[in-house]
Amino acid sequence: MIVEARVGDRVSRVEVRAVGDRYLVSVDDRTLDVDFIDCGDGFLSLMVDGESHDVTVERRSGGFALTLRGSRVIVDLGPSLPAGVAPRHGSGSAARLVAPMPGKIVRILVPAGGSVEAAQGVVVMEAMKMENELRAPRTGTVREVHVQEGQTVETGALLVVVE
Amino acid sequence: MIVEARVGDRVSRVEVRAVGDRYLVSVDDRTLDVDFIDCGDGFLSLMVDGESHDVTVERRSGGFALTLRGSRVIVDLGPSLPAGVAPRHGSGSAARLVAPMPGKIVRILVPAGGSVEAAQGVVVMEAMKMENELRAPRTGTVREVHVQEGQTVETGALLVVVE
Amino acid sequence: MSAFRKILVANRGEIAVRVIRACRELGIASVAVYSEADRGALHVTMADEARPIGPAPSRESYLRIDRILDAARGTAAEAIHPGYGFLAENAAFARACEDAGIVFIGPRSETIALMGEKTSARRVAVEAGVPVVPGTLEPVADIDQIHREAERLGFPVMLKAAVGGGGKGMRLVTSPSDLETSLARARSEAGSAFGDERVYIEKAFAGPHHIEIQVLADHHGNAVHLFERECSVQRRHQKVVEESPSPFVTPELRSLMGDLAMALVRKVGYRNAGTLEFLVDADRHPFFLEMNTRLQVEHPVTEMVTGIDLVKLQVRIAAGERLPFVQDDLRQRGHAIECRVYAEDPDRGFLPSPGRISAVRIPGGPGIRTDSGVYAGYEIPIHYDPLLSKVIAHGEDRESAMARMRRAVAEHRIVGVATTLPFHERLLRHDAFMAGNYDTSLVERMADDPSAVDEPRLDLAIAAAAIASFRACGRPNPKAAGSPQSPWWQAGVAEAQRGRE
Amino acid sequence: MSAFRKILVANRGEIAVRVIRACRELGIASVAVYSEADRGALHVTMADEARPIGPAPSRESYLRIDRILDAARGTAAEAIHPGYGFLAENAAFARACEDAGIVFIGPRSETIALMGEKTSARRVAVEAGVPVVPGTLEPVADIDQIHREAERLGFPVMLKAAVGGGGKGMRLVTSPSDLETSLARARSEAGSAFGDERVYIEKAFAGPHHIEIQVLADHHGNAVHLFERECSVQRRHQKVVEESPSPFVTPELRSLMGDLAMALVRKVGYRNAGTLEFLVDADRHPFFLEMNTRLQVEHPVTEMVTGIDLVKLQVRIAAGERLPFVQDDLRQRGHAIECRVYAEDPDRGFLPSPGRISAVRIPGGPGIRTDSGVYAGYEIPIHYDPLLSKVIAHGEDRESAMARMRRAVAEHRIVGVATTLPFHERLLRHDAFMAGNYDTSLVERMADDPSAVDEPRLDLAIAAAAIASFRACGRPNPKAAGSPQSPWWQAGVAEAQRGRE
Repeated sequence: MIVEARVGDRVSRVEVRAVGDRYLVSVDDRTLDVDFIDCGDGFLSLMVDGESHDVTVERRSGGFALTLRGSRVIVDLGPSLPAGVAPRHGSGSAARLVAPMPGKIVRILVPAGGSVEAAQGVVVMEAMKMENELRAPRTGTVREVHVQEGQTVETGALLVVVE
Repeated sequence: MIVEARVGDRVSRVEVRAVGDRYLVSVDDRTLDVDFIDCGDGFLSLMVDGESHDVTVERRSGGFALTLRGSRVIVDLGPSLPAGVAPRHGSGSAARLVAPMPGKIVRILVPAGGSVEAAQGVVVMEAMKMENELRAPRTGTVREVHVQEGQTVETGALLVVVE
Repeated sequence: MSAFRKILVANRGEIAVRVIRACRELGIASVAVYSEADRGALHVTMADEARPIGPAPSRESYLRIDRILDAARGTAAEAIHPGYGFLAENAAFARACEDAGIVFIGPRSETIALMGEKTSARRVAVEAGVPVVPGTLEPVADIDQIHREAERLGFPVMLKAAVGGGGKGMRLVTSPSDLETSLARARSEAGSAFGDERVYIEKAFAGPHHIEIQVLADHHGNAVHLFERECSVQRRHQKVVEESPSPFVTPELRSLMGDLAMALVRKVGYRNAGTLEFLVDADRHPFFLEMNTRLQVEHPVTEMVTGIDLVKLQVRIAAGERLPFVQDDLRQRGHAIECRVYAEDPDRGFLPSPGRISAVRIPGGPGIRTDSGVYAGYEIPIHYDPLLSKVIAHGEDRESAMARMRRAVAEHRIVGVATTLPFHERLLRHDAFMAGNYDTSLVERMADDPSAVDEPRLDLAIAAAAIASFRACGRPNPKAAGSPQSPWWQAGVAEAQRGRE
Repeated sequence: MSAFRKILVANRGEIAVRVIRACRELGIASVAVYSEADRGALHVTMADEARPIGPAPSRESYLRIDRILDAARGTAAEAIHPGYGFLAENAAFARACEDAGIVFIGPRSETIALMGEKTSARRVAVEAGVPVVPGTLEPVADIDQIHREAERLGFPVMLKAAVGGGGKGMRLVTSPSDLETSLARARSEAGSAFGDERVYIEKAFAGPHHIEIQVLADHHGNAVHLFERECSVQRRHQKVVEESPSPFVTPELRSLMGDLAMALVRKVGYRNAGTLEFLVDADRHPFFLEMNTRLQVEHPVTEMVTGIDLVKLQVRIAAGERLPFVQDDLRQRGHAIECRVYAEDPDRGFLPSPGRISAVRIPGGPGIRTDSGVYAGYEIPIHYDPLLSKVIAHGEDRESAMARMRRAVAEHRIVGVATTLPFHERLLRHDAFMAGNYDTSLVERMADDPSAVDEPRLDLAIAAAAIASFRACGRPNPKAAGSPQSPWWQAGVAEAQRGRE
């Protein structure tokens, strides 16, 4: 199996092969020989070169969220690309701000057409008794605003597109 | 649904009816109005007359094993019997001693034809680094011995029948 | 008055569980109350009895004084423990309990009213000779007045809800142009959280320490303090890690703050458990900030260093018992640290992260206590505070408590939602925290420093995800991945692509 | 000698997890070893590194000195912690470590040999002026000699394995006619558990107390004792509940036992952690029973009352450090109780109950520590000791520790196998235990008293089972139950009927 894995900005080509009861996993140019067992309930045990790693895994849209000792990593997986084709992301494309949780839109801080810096507050949403400022995913111009003040939204609802 | 429930020596006629999002459960002549939810992973929450009970449940052959706060109860369920028909158990029938765990038969203490008191040791089985005396389920005569010393058995294997 | 036979717990989540545990240890029956969103909550399943009190929104359930009193009367509960938040500092609720002949486990309603309104608390502190943070001694509403006060104090200033706590309705204002927006925001948050939009203004110190003193007082005039808790690790003006002793507090400052706390406790005739919050500047001058007339989230830190069960003592004090010790009996033994585990994503500015918890692993072993309100299979409601669990580590000294907390944070797993655990991991390895040399600006400074997971660990995570995906596809044939026979995989791919449009 | 960088843990289960936790807190890397049955065991997943050491049976893995030393050399581990059981009191293993230049975290191999063979330990105790239980000072094999010794001591007598511990290879003999059978049984169990069939004979006291003293000694001649643990709650001569302080021990007896322990420690030049076990008769006369030259299962009881981390100190002592305190620095603070949760069915004479644990809920809140070796989804191997977890409760006094333990036992749930939790629940409400007035005959006396669950709770259990079954059938039509469409139900019925033939 060959897939493309994405963690933040990093994109890797990953190949998995089952060899006996182990897995050979190539992540870019590094190959890991993994003794892998599923302990149940999302808990995995991976042994690589005698090092023991307890990892939890949960499916999410696009891939998996994993916890390692003290860290959490989101790994998105997609089909692998032919050699030479650049991954489909980067600074030229549009970025979508979606609701990270269900809640109520309290204020829209930047209207359509306004320009924003990356991480600048764009929408204020109330959820879990707290007003939360949702931040622009990138620097650019607010192209679309899909919600109104006072509106209730579900997780994943498209709020704003920044281009 | 009408079933027969057995806990140790006690046999009860049980009827369950779903009424809205609650259950009316008659256990013999007592009726419980149960607000029941399944919290997942075998954990149940039952509310009866405003009293809250957290119960765990696991299937086992013949019924369920439950834990309440600090106790464990085995409830066997079977089809209900027509009124007037006595439950099929009692002192007249044969009792089977089965292996409660996988292990090795170390010694047979009472040979076929020997008489035993209830709770007298009949078979010694080694499991989990410990020699365990398995006891006669009732007073009577050892009718059949199905294992030999040195033999390895699995959970549930029939060892001895006492009649 | 003899001990109670039954106590109603007017709260939810980990603190309701904490109170139910204390009741059980005292041999007192407990009654939980729950909203429609909380039928499956841990406090409901653990209590002896439970009563529904309305729909999910707090205003229609956990803030409904009438329904809670009905539940208490209906179950013949003799006392009510309010926990923290919700009605814990609501004088009207305490008065309604008093009127109904039900013991409110806390101070008298007049004391709550006096200390609960922050500006009257500031006035009485001044009268008791306790220094307060410079600012108004009355709420302010008029924007012109706010501008004048802010100019007088000098920017930055804090706008604060006159009632309530927990960092809600609190805004730092750094320039005059932000005053009006921040005022609106603070008022709206305060109104939504506490049903009272009044705010007042205080001077904001640059990087102060937030240090508090725990007190206990009985109905017979006996009062003690149980030393300090250092609460300077905050995000959104809300504590996320606390410790005792404070690495910043000298024996002289500890003694001074204890004396100030006792002066105010005596001045107001305080009863039951309470906490005096202070800002302490870089020169170790304490300024009274406010008094919380209830149990704090972080009370276990004090329980671990003093060996005293604060909740059991709250109950015993409310039942009329005398404090079983005097000030000289109390010692801080070793060191304790608490990490609050919230369903918040530290990599996204601590955004709430509700969802279903599919699995939990609780840390154990020596010196570790966990107060959790969740379980595997629990769906975190979106209506309430996202606190999931608290881990408290105790050790013979700060070094050993930190080492224990580091391992506990690595052991603690909550699968299904983002939590603050990775933040705690980083904090516990942060130079300033490890040196005990930090103030309230620490979390903000950490935000500039991105949470890097090292490359080998990233490779490992990628390998784990890839193997999980490979196994989910159900066959070792590489071509099968992404085929129409594996719908979740397909869905994942489609979603991933959509995300990159 | 400086601190270690890496330690191999030559054990499994909760004690391996305990040692790994200590290593992590000390900043030392840990290496787990595992048999083929243990790839998914908690100690393997929690360690930093792990090495397979052979097939499931202990003799082919956890008792294989060669493979464990290979694993230590292969991972460049500088020290080995043996835990308890397996090779922990095997002098040949300690010597092999010494020869390989790997530090054995425990006493010198000569001390293990001397104290590990119980009759030589009895001889040296006599030399040190410590009273011993009457009996032979040498192993006995000849049945005639055993008859003579038994007659001399008077029945009942105990036959005991000369090496090993944990209640294995131990038989109470009440009449001459049972001597030969019991001897065979004791020798076979001892041979199977410890690879050494030798036994000796001791006078058996009627209902004695089993009380032990924890000691610590460094390589520089410093030694302390950490007071007593009351271990009289035993089934099969194996402890199941321990507490400290002992409600039976007076200050005078505590001081006497501490002095006796120190006399023996000095006599043998003991190093590291160890425990002296005593029988104490009804007149409070202590008789030395044996010395365990390793960590005990119940060490957390002492950790909770003294505030000292015994495992970290074992490591530091092995690294050559001096004890950081003297006897006068040590105090028993409050009271601690430990309940050992075994996969055993207390309603069936504590028969082992292996199986898959489908879900776990760990108790929390104040004063509760849990040392667990299992998790939801774990399959308990049939090859090893069935200890699953230990719950330790600490409180300001015995009353409060018992109250905490009672609630913790009710909170702790292990779904999928029978456990000793219901036994602990009964014990904690048993008059004799509650009064602190019990000896080693308590568990046997409890067995006469059947574990009755009251009728309302039985009705509730029946209702829960019936609703679960109703819901599993998937429809509210009463006629559907037992229909061919619900195979598990059918299977259950068939089984139930078979059981009643």
